Parts: sequence; structure tokens; C-alpha cells
Amino acid sequence: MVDVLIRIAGEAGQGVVTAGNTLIGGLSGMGVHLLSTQSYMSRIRGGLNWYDIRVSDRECFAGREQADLLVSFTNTAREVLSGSLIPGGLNLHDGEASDSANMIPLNAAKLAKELTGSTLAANSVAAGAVFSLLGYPSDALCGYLEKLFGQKSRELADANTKCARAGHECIKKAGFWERLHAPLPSGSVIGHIWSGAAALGLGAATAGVKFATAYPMSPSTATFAWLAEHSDQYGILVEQAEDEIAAVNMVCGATYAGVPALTTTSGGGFALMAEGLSLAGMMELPVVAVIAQRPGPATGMPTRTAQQDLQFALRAGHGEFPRAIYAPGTVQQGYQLIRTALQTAHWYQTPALLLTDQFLQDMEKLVPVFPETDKPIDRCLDLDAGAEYQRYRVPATGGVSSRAIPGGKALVVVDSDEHDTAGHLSEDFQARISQQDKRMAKLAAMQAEALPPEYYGPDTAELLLICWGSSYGPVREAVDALNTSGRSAAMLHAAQIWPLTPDAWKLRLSGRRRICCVEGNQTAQFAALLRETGILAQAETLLRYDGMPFTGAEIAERIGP
Amino acid sequence: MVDVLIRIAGEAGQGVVTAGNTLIGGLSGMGVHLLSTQSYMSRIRGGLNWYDIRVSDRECFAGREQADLLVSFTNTAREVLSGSLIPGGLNLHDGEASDSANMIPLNAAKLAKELTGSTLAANSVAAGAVFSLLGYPSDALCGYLEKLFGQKSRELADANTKCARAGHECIKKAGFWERLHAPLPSGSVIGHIWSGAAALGLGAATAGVKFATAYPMSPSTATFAWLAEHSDQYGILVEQAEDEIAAVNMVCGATYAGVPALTTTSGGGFALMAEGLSLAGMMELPVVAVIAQRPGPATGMPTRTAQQDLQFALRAGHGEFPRAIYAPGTVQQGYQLIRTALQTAHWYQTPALLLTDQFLQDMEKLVPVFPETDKPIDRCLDLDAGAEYQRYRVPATGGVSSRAIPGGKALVVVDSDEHDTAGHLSEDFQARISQQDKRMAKLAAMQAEALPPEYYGPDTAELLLICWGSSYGPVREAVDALNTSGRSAAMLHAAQIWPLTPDAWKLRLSGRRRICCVEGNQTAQFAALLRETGILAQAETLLRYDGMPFTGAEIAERIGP
Amino acid sequence: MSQLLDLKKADTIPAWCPGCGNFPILKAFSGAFAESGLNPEKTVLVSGIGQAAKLPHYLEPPCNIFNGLHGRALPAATGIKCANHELEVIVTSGDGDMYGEGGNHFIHAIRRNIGLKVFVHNNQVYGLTKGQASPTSDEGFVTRIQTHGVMSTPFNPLALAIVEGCSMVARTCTGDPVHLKATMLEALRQKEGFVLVDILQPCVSFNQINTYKWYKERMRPIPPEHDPYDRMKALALAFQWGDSIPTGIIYRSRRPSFESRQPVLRQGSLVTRIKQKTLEQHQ
Amino acid sequence: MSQLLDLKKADTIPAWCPGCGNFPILKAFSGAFAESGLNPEKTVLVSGIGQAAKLPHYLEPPCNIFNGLHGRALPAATGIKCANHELEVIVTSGDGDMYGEGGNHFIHAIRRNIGLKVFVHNNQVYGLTKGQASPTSDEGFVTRIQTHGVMSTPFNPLALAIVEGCSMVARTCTGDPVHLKATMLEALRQKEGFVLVDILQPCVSFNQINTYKWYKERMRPIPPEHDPYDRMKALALAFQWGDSIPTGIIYRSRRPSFESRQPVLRQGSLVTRIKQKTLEQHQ
Ligand SMILES: Cc1ncc(C[n+]2csc(CCOP(=O)(O)OP(=O)(O)O)c2C)c(N)n1
Ligand SMILES: Cc1ncc(C[n+]2csc(CCOP(=O)(O)OP(=O)(O)O)c2C)c(N)n1
Ligand code: SF4
Ligand code: SF4
Ligand SMILES: [Mg+2]
Ligand SMILES: [Mg+2]
Repeated sequence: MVDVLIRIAGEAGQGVVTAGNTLIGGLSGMGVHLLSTQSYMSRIRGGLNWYDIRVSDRECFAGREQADLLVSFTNTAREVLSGSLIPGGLNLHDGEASDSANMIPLNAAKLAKELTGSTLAANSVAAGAVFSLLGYPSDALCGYLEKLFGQKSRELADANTKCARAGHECIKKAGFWERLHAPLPSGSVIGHIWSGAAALGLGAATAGVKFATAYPMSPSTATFAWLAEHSDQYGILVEQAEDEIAAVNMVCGATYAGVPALTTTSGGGFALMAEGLSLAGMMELPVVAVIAQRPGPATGMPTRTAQQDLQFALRAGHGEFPRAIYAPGTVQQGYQLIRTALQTAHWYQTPALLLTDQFLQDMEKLVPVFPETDKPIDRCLDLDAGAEYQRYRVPATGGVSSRAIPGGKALVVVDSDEHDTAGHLSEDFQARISQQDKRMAKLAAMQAEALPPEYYGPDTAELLLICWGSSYGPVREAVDALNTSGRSAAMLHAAQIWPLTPDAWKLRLSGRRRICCVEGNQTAQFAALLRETGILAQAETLLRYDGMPFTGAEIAERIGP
Repeated sequence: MVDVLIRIAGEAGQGVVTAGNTLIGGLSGMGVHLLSTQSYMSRIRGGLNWYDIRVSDRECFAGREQADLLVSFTNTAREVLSGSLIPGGLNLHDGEASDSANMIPLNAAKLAKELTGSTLAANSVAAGAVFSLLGYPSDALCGYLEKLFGQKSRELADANTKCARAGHECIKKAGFWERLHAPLPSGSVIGHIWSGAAALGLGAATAGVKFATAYPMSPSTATFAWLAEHSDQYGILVEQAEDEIAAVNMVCGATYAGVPALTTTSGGGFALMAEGLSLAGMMELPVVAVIAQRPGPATGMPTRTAQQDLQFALRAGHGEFPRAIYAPGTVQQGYQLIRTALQTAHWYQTPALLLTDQFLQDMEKLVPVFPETDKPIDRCLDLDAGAEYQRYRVPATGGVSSRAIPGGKALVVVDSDEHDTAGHLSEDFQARISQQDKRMAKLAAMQAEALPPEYYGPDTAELLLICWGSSYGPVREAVDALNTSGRSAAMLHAAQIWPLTPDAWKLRLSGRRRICCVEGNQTAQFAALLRETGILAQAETLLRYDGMPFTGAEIAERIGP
Repeated sequence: MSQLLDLKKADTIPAWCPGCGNFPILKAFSGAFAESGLNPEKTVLVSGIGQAAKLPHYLEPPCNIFNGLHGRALPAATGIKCANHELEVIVTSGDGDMYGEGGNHFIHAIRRNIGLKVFVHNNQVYGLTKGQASPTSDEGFVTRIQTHGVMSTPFNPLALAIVEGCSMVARTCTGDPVHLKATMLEALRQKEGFVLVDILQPCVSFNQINTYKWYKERMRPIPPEHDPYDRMKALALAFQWGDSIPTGIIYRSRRPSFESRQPVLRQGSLVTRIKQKTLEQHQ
Repeated sequence: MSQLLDLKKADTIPAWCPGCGNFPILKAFSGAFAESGLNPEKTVLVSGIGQAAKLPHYLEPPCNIFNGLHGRALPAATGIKCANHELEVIVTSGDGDMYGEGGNHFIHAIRRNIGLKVFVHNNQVYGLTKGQASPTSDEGFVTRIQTHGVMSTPFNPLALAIVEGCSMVARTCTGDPVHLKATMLEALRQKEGFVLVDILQPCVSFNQINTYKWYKERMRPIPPEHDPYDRMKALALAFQWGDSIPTGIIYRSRRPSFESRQPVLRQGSLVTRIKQKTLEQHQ
């Protein structure tokens, strides 16, 4: 496997992400596998942020700790991060030369200024330089820049391609051509760069979401912003709520009125939505919330990653009602599962949650075109209901009543109090029992349809690594690393957290020598759920909760011999 | 066992509870065991409410379904509830005589008016009548009325004793003297009538709570009101918050400043407190919340009872932090456990929750004087800390740092962000790990000190009924009933829900033929927790979720042969 | 499970106390609604939790109802209006519901000037939870919680709504059924934006201060020469409380509504813009 | 676990952008604090979350700090003041923190007129979350979320505070450091009740409309003849926005504070009234 990691690092506000985007955009035409991840502090200027790009001849699923190339915009970046280079790794440094052997000075801004009279295209200089280090011709990069800037202005496009070529040349001239062992371009790796956050937005938009409301909160805001930016294109009304309570209650109102809707938040904001979630359970509304996790408790580490809100998502809200919880492991799963969440919520008229996190939100990947573009979900409505309509008629089985929306012949009455079949508040004990039974009956049907865990690795692997959500990538890469080094390992990944499918799980658990739950939290929350559901009584755990994501190498190493 | 149940029933606003209080107050001097429970609708006038009093020669722990005597204030009360009389049960009806053999007409208001010129003392007429039916002389009742009204006005006292005697006489004359088989008075049963709600208030007040804030919500309001009514006596500042979010954050502020404080709410209000709870976890503040459960989801059944918020209380709040959860089973345990909750919160500087419910809040019982009156808890403060003080210094073991409060030499810095030992926000990974480890380290110590389950019944009982919180009473009575009928049953009750003490639990579980979890919810939430903690892999469940509490007879019957 | 009691017989409707000010409100509302010509099928009544919030269940003719969480009527109503702005969305709420628990939504829904008709049954007390002070309780009002009387300044919903440029702000009182109905009708006829009608409503069970008599003696219909578009004059009226309480339409603004400004709503309501695959229910 | 990176070197303090309006505020506040003679040991700085809310960590001399949840500075500060009203409790917050997420507490804390000094760094934008509109953003303000520009009426914190009888209401601006410091000092010296100082603060990263220049050109110190006890006149000033923005002390009321009215606080602060068993730490 040929696999190069390029780490672009500097202060917040220096354009680290823009530089990264330029580079990955240019690389996206090279026919190589690409994946990027981000690390940044909770500040708008200063600090130390970095943007990692993996360039590989095989599909990548996670970040790596060690870089092949550090592109440093500041001395601090160089000082803090050069220790994370692989032995012999290079440092393309924005500044003067030093005596360090691995350091390649590049004054991109100066070069850009000289060439174009402005520093605006400095990123293209840097991207060109990296292309040269990778031993790639600059054509693909220039083509990308042409496309990116060509629509806006000819001069801009020309300036950028010129700068890219100059950066490319300058490194070549300095004798660093192909100093990184890069994968060979291949015609079969094509697609677009999508972040986890954007994939959720696209999935929601194509599923037919027409109303989105949220209160900004990292790391969920990127999804909300994606929806705002595409609101005209998809006809979505995007409204910033005054707080998270408003957001979830607005979604309740919108779904009642028949519009697929969702909200996005992080753990702290979701905490404020717990009552509204319970309302959706009681009223049987298809409410969907995206929870982008970050380390808690409280404000915690706003720009870091975690998998700490599984148990909270599972129990949030008073009283008992069914819910579905999804946790995508990859960018593509994000697209798929937000759609599945919306569909499940509508089929079963009950809330569905999607757990993502900073790691997956910011992860970008070269992915093929998403398959189901433009097929909206089925709202499962009864648009012909008449005057005799009752919202909560109890069906013979399954608990799902036919759902009408206001505006037609049927009057639609929904209540947060316990209610009768017509939806009117009732203190009747019989009504209570039959409505509560009806609501909970949906869970069995949801379970029958739930996604089984994904198995990756040799069927008879001795070591089984269990994981959920965004740990997919690191665990999958750990499995590959372990098997490459002669071990016998496999991954079992939960993309659906609730309800679980015990039979499908148990099938995969028997006969293992070692089972280990890998989770981005301190209390092994998914392992607890496996115990509670009788799926797995005991397992090792491998946990991380410093705010950084796992890497495959880290897991492989910590698994030990 | 001699055991009479008197059910006083009528519309909201008719004074059902006042009548019940008068009667139980009078009976409290008789030297018999007393327990009352309440059932009421979510309305201020009309509907059908009732107040049950058990009069017994043995201590009672729960209500009963069937009444020996129905005191009906309206025809609806008579019609709906006479079916719940035991065979041969009596109906003292406020109205004209009917042809029904068991009906004793009593026009209490008319009699009161004739005797005193006003209907104000009608309840005393009724109480006198019931005393007569029980075959009790009217002296104890008159003594009680004398004490109750004597301080306010002589006339009032005289009018009431006069009416009580008249009611007593009138029933005697009509030939109903001692028609109920009542327990013999005994000198050893003495004490005061306390409700679960009031016992929590008293426990908190004597523990040294000086600040209480809440947003009204049934069935928690009675505790909050008790604190308000006794605020001058105990020097408590009682402030109604604008919402539950404000309440929990005010408690955070007050405890930071060194004052033991609490809030009271129900499930829906607690849902709004989840974020604040997480704040208390992060800041390490001794925040205490009383959660008085009622059936959910959402508004649900505001005046009914439930045990549905255990799992929610256990996971509420994003991120991971330690908490203690208590669930008293009796009025006395309420007094004790709110004190324990406050003490634990202060020892470990972390939130503690207390789960009660409508059943226990409204339950009244004749209990001996509370033992620890006036001993405040230890706030565990370091009042001598100096300028070098750091709020979150990491101790060698146990995770508890010394706690200073603002106002002294030490500056006290607390932060909802992850922070360093000084309390300042920090993005440092080392700080994150050491502070998160420090916080969670408290859980082990809390577990070592946690309350073991209470066992009741023969040591070798074949059938073990597991329960928690307010199901204590019904389950205990079921155990007695089962053992009386020749079965071999015992109860294992959790007054502390979290952390659990697995060893103590397991000790009690082995060798049983049958184990059954009895819970007031639909999903057997405590049984799930026992599975998750590895205490008990499988158990039968016996559940109720219609909004009414269990009774002992019901459980015994449902357990079957 | 043991035999469940059947409480239906006791569950009389409406669940209000005899003499409660909610009865005249219900009556006036029904009358105004009928006169307004609004179509019940195209109308949604949204409420939170409290005595006032039960009104939608009792309305004749019946409408669509969303009886949501305590304090959260406005965001739910906002969501409904966003989803389908062809619907008439009417909010009925209590003073605790709207100005206490729901205070933040009150601020921001008016800022949006979204097309909702909001009727607040302001009885200056928490009725359903048995008599605690509400944000509008007068200073000194003694309750089981406020044992030394209310100490906070009463919340002035009218002034806040005026400050924020609410489309229409009115006050009325159950003491004058004609005025009550007329004001409600005027509110229902308002074409655009947020409409606030604060209705002074006696609570016979828990508020012995602000009674029918107390309100009736103080109600002063606003003279016709008042220019409701004059913000400062409107504020001066909104501040009047005590011996004389102005009733009627206090303020109007010509601010466009939220819906009218949203580009995505120009092609029709959101709910009509969904490509529906099938109507089959999923099995 | 793999080797943790050491980010301490990169974690420079304060975490604000160069040129941010928070710097002059910090400076003015430090100056005013020193001049006020307040004792840092007896002072607690309370904040929520946002760029503004980080200020307490940077203050010299250091004070006690409670840096709580986004939007919840006021209830936390209220709890602290209730527990120990001998402490000076100062709140520093952003416009989103105080008027958005915290709006309901803003309404009700002022109603209580509890003795808090509240400084709002009003940059008319959400800074920390990268530039969404805040409740005070001007109409038309375009952001990544408000792609067609802000459509809601800007929230007017001054007017609301005046309506509710807040003890002192002021506006100042970072454009004039002398005015800024003087206003802050005046606020810190206020003896009783709730004090609101709304500080117009440029955000150089996300607000390209309301810049230093924009504010500076519009600041109009309130003339000395203004009577801050005149509510209507104060409101008229509070409504001025656009070409000229009045700065200075707009309003004052003589309402007693929350603390002064609580009977249980007459015998001293709550924290001094606790019978302490021992000081031993429980093992
Ligand atoms: C989150 C939450 N908190 C508290 C309650 C309890 N509660 C129900 S109604 C109510 C107050 C009702 O007062 P108001 O809105 O004035 O209505 P009224 O009954 O006076 O008409 C309260 C506090 C609740 N249902 N939900
Ligand atoms: C419950 C919750 N919701 C959202 C956030 C995310 N958040 C942090 S700061 C902030 C807004 C900051 O704006 P403002 O208060 O105006 O402060 P500024 O950064 O502009 O100084 C938001 C939305 C949060 N921390 N908690
Ligand atoms: S409690 Fe008051 S508001 Fe509620 S129904 Fe009774 S009188 Fe009306
Ligand atoms: S984002 Fe704005 S408010 Fe925040 S530090 Fe930067 S300039 Fe200041
Ligand atoms: Mg009210
Ligand atoms: Mg701001």
C-alpha cells in the first residue's frame, strides 16, 4: 500500500483549511484515493490547526498520526508538529531556510506576490509545490483551479494556475521532485470530495427535507450551513432558532404539518431538546435530529471529537417511547443513514437520531456520485382521510396509525397529554394503556427492520473488534494492519445503535478468542448496551477520550500481541 | 391483621383532601397505624378524586384497591367507586338515603349548618361519623380538632368539636356503631402524619439547604411548597424560577458559592435540566434535584404516578460524569435519602438525584419523630484555602479536590469548558485526560459507600421480588401476603439506584427459584440496569404503567401460583 | 393488571372551574371564529400546557389541534406556519405558558413577525398547578410559594411586543364579552404578521385579587382617536395599569411578515412542494 | 494511548483575534475595576459561552470566576448572589449568549432587579461559532446561514430593560475608550439592582458592517440634561439606531433590589448562616 500523509498546519485564520481544500481539490483529479481530517482549536485566530490529507492507492477510512510531509505556515506549527513526522519525513516550511536537513523552505506568499501582484494565490503556489514533491505533473491541479476560478474571473484563474506552476517548478528546480513516494494515478478512482457534514446535508436535501432549523453549535453547524447554502436549490426553508428548545419544537410543528424536517446540534444542545424529543414520541411525529458529538461534560472541548452521547441519546426524554438511532461510520454512510433515519421516522411516526462527531463531520473523502440523488423518502401519509379521521386509531398490529396532515378534510388532533384515539386529552386509564401499548408496539417492527452490524475481515477471525459510528474507519484500518502483520482480526460495526438486532449480532460473536469494544468514550457505552440487550456479557474495551480520534495504527498497537 | 380502608371521594374543590386530613389527624391520636394515599385528576374543580386512609394494627406500606368504607360526596363518586368496595363494604353518602342496603346517608353540611350556623365544620361531622363506624370514642378526634383550631379561634374549635360529636352520635344512634372491624388502639403507635413530599422538605431543611428554586410541576410542587412554607423557620431563600433551566443553573451558582441548594421537578422539567446537570458534573458542584415522576412521554398524565425516568436520570446530560441516584421507598426513607443525597453530593462534589413519584409524594403516614432533626450535613469545605488555591488539583486517589468557596483568600475558578487544575479553560490534551480521569475516579469511591439493597422476608425465600423506589410498599405487602398464604417470598429493594453494589446484590440473588422485577414502567428499566451491570442476566418482570400505583394484593395475585 | 376504573363518567368537559374566565373566552372565540369565516379545516389551534391551553379541545366547530409542551406553543406554531403558510395558525396560551416558560420564544417569534394570532389568557396566576405567581402577577400577590408576596416587576407583554414592532397588539378582558369578541375578530381578520391579544381573565380559584369586578372597574376602552401606529403613544397606553387599564387595539405596525419575506415560500407552501413517491403505507 | 501532542505553546492568551473589540473592553474593564476599589476576592465574574464570555479568564487582577453554560450566565449569577449577596457579582456575556439563548433569563432577572452588573459585548454576530446572525444583527446582514440576509427586527435590549424598570441601563462603545471605561466604572459603582451595559463591539472577523468606523461615526454621547429617570425619554433614546446612536446612561430607576426585599436575607447572607459540622474532608 502506498500511502502519503500531508499535514498542513498553521494558525486559525491563516487559511489552513483553504489551502487543504485547494490541494485536495487538485488531487481529486489524479485518480488516487483521498481522505482528509481536521484538527483545530476553539478560537478564530491564532492557536494551531492542521488539515491532513491522505493520498493512497487504496481506499482510506481514517487519519494517521504520523505525517510524511508537514506544510507549516508558522514556526509554532513546525516546532509542535515536526515531532509527528515519520522518520525521514519532510517539512515544507513557509519561511526562511534553517539548518534542518528535512526542511524545504517555500515562501509561497512572496512568490505569489511577485508573480501576480497579490498574495491571494499563495495556496496555489503551495499546492503546486506539493504536487511536485509527490512527483505529479501540475496539469490536474491547474485543471481544477481553472474550473474553480474560471467561472468567477479569468484573471483569478490565470493567476492561480500560474502560481501553481511556479510552485511546482520551484520545488522541482530545488531538486525535491518526487521526494514523496506517491501512489500512481489510476483511472478507476473518480468522484467528488465530500465531507461527512456535507454528505448529511445532501442526504437530507435529497430525502425531501424542506425545513431545517437549528441553533449553531460545533461540530454540527457545518451540516446546517450546507443546508442553508443549498436552500434555494432544494427549496428548503432554513431558519436559525433562538435556542435548541425552539428548534426541536419547530421541527415538531413542521412535521405535524407534513413537511420532512430536521435539526442539527451537539450534545449540549441536544440536552435542551430532550423534552421536545419526548413530545415527538408522544405525538408520534417523525422528528429527526443530527447530534454531532464533542467531548463533554458541559461545554467541554468544543472543537474536538468524542463518542460520548450514545447512552444519553438512547434515554433522552422522560417517559417511554420508541426511537431509532443511527451512527454512520463513513462519509457515504452519512448520506445513506440520514435518509434512512428520515424514512424510519416517517414509517414509524417516531423520532430518529443520527450520531456523528467532529471527526466524521470534518472528514472529507473522494467518493463516487451518491446513488439515490433526488429520490425523496415516502412520507407515508393518508392524504384522503375524511371527516371521520382519528389520528391515533389503534391498528391490529404494529402500532402505526394512518397519518393525515392538517389542511385536508380530516381534522388532525395531536396532544402532549395522554389522549384518546381522536387525539383529545384523556385521563382514562384504558386510553392510557392502549395508547402506550400502541406506541411501544412500533419498536418490534423497527427492530425487525434494523440494520445488522457490518462485518469486515476473515470469517473466522480470532480477534473481533466491535465499534460503532465514526470509529469504523480507524478500526477497519487496524484490522487490515493486524491481518497484514499476521494476526487474525475482524471488525463488527454498528451503524444502527437502536434498536439492535440481537440474532444478527450473536451470529457474529461466537467462537472468537478475543472480543474488544473500541469506543471514543471513557465508560464503554456501547459495550454496556450489548450487555443490557443480552448480546454480549463481557468484552475487553479499548477507549479514547482525549478529544482526538483513533487511528488504525494506534488501535493495532494497543491491541498488543 | 386488622385493616380498614376508608375512601373519601368527591369532586376536585369539594375538600376531599381536607376531609381526609381532618380524619387522619383525628385518628393519629388513636394509637393505630395509619397510611393514606391519593388519587386525583388534572383539574381544579369537578372530576373525581379520592383520598384513602388505611387504619391498621400493623404498619402499612401501600394503598389497597378495595375499600371497607366509601365516604362519597357526590353521586358520581358513589356510582364509580362503590364497585371497589369489599363485599359487605359500607358507603357513607353525603345525600339522601337510597334503597341500597350498605348505604348510610349523612348530610354533614346540613348538620353542621344546624349546629353552628355554617357549613365550615362539615368535615368534622363526617370525621365523627367515621369514628363511630370504627367504634372509636370521639375524644381523640375532638382533642385533635381542639389543637388544630384552638390556636386560631375558640369558636372555631368549639364548633368543630361540637360537630364531630354530633356526627359521632348520629351514626351511633342510627345503629352503625362499630360496623367496621377496626384495630384496637395501642399505646405504642405514636408519631406524626408526614407525606412523602413533606418528608423530603424536612430532610432538606434539616440538612442545611438554604436555597431552593423550582418551576412548579406536579407532583414535585408539594415539596417545593413545603420549603416555601417553612422558609422563615429554617432561613431558606425560596425563589420560583422562570423555567427549569434557570432553576438548575441557579442551583449551580448557589452551590458554587457554598450554600447547600436543591431544585424539585418532574420528568418534563428534568428534561430541561439535563444540560445543567452536565455542567454540575463538569464543574464538580453538589447539585441536588428531586425528580417526582409521573407518566410520560411529554405532558402525559400530570396527576398520576410512574417509575419511568430511571434510565433517563441515569444518563441525562451529555458527556460522562459521576452521579448518585436515590429512590426512597417510604416516607421515612424520603427524609433520610434526601439528606444522604445532599451529603453525597457534597462529599463527592458531583450531582445527586432523588427519584420519587406522585404515589410517594402524596402518601401520608404516621411516623415516629425523625431522628436526625437539626443536624446539617457537612459541606466538606476548605475555608482556609489561600492565594495559591487551585480548585481542581488532582489528588493521589479518589478524584475529590479540596473545595473552597468565593469570598475568602482563595480565588475559586470554575469552568464549563475542559480546564486545568486552576479551573481555567484549557485545550491541552493532558489536562483533558487528567481532569476527566479525576472526575470519574469519584465513582469508585461512591460505589464503595453506596447503600446495599434492603432484603425483606425469610432468608431462603424461593421467590424474590426485586423493586426500587416507591414500589417498596406494595412489594413488601405482597411478600407478606404471599408468605401468609404459604408461599416463600422475599423482597429486594433498591433505595440507591446508582452506583449499584454488585456484590451485595449478587449475594442475595443466588439460589432462588424465581426472580421477578416489579416496576412501575413498561420497559423494566431497573431490570435492564441489572443486566447491564452484570448483576442479573435474566428475570421475570411484573410491570404497571396505567398511572396508578401497585397494591400488594395485585402483585401477589399477578405472581400467580 | 387489576381492574381499571372507568373515569369517563367523571371526566366532564370542559375541565374548568365553574365561573372561570376561560368560559367567556371560549364563547367569544367561537363567535369570532364563526364570524371571521375562517375554515376550520385550514386552521390549526396550537397551545402549550395550562388551563388556557386546553381551549382548543373545546372549540366548536372543531379545528386541527396541536396541544404541545408547556411554554412551547410558539415554536411549534412557527414550525407549522413555515411548513404550510396557507394554514391559519392560532395560538391559545396562558400567562405562565407564554411569558414564563415560553419567554424566549415570545421575544423571538415577535422579532420574526411570523403570521400567528396569539391569544393569551392572562389570569396573572398559574392555574393548573394551583396558584403560584405568574410573570404578570401584581406585586405583593401572596401565594403558597410567594409567601411574602411577589417582589418582581410584572412582565409587560404589550410593551415588549410594541418595542419589537409586532404587527398588532391588543388588550381585552372577559369582563366585557362584546369587546372581547370584537377584539378577537379584529385579530383573526389581521392579514399579516404576529398578532398579540392579551386577555385579562379572572381565575376564580386562585386569584382573589384580580377578579371580574377588579378588571371590570378598571377597563377603559381606548378612544377612537388613538393612532395605533404611533409607537410612543402605544407604549404610554401599554404602561397604564392600576386604576385604569386601557383595552382595545393599542398598536399596529406595517412590518412585513416572516412568510412574505422568505424567497423559498414564493412558489407556494413547503408542504405542496414535496415530490410524493407513493401513498402506500410502509409495511 | 498514543503520544499526546503538547498544544500549550500554541494556546496563546487571550484567544481573541488581533484587533478584536474585546481587547479595549478588557482594558477598560481592568481599569474601571481597579478604580472602583472592588476587592477581587469578594468579586465573582460570571459568564456564559462565546468570545465575550472568555473575558473573566483574562482579567488582571484575577477574580473568582464562574464560566458556565452558553446562555445561562444570569441564572448562575442569580444563584451566587442569592447564596452570598455580600459578593459583587459581575456578568460578562455576548449578544447571543444574553439575548439569544439566554433571552428568558434576561427578561426575568431584570424583573427581579437582582444586584448584578451585566456587561454585554454586543458585536451583533455570533463570533465563536463563526459568524451567524445574532439577535441584534441589523436587518439585511448576510451570513452563511442567513443567506438572504437577516429578516427579523433586531432585539432592543435597552428598551426591554427600561420597560422592566431595570436599575440602570447604559450603552457604550469600544470606539471611545474613555467613555467605555467611565460607563463601566459608573456601572460598578451602582449600589443596587440590575445594571445593564450594552457595549457595541466590533468583530473584525465576522462583522464587516458594524465596524469600528461604523460605530464611531454614529456614537452620540447623551447630553447631560437627559433625565435618566424619565422612562419615556429613555425609551426614545433606546430606539435611536442608524445614523446616530446615543451612548451613556440612558435610564435609571429607584426600584429596590431583589436582595433588599428578601426577609430571609435580613440577618446576613445565606452562606454565613450554615451550621458547619466539621471542616474535615470525608474519606
Ligand atoms: C416543563 C414543564 N414545566 C412545568 C409544567 C407544569 N405546568 C403545567 S401548566 C403550568 C402553569 C400554567 O399557568 P398558565 O400558563 O398561566 O396557565 P393557566 O393554568 O393559568 O391558564 C405549569 C407550571 C409543565 N407541564 N411542563
Ligand atoms: C447549548 C449551546 N448551544 C450552542 C452553543 C454554541 N455556541 C457557543 S458560543 C455561541 C454564540 C456566541 O455568540 P455571542 O454570545 O454573541 O458571543 P461572541 O462569540 O460573539 O462574543 C454559540 C451558539 C453552546 N456552547 N451551547
Ligand atoms: S384554576 Fe382558575 S384558570 Fe383554571 S379553570 Fe379554575 S378558575 Fe379557571
Ligand atoms: S471572532 Fe470576532 S468577537 Fe471573536 S475574537 Fe475574533 S474579532 Fe473578536
Ligand atoms: Mg395563568
Ligand atoms: Mg456576539
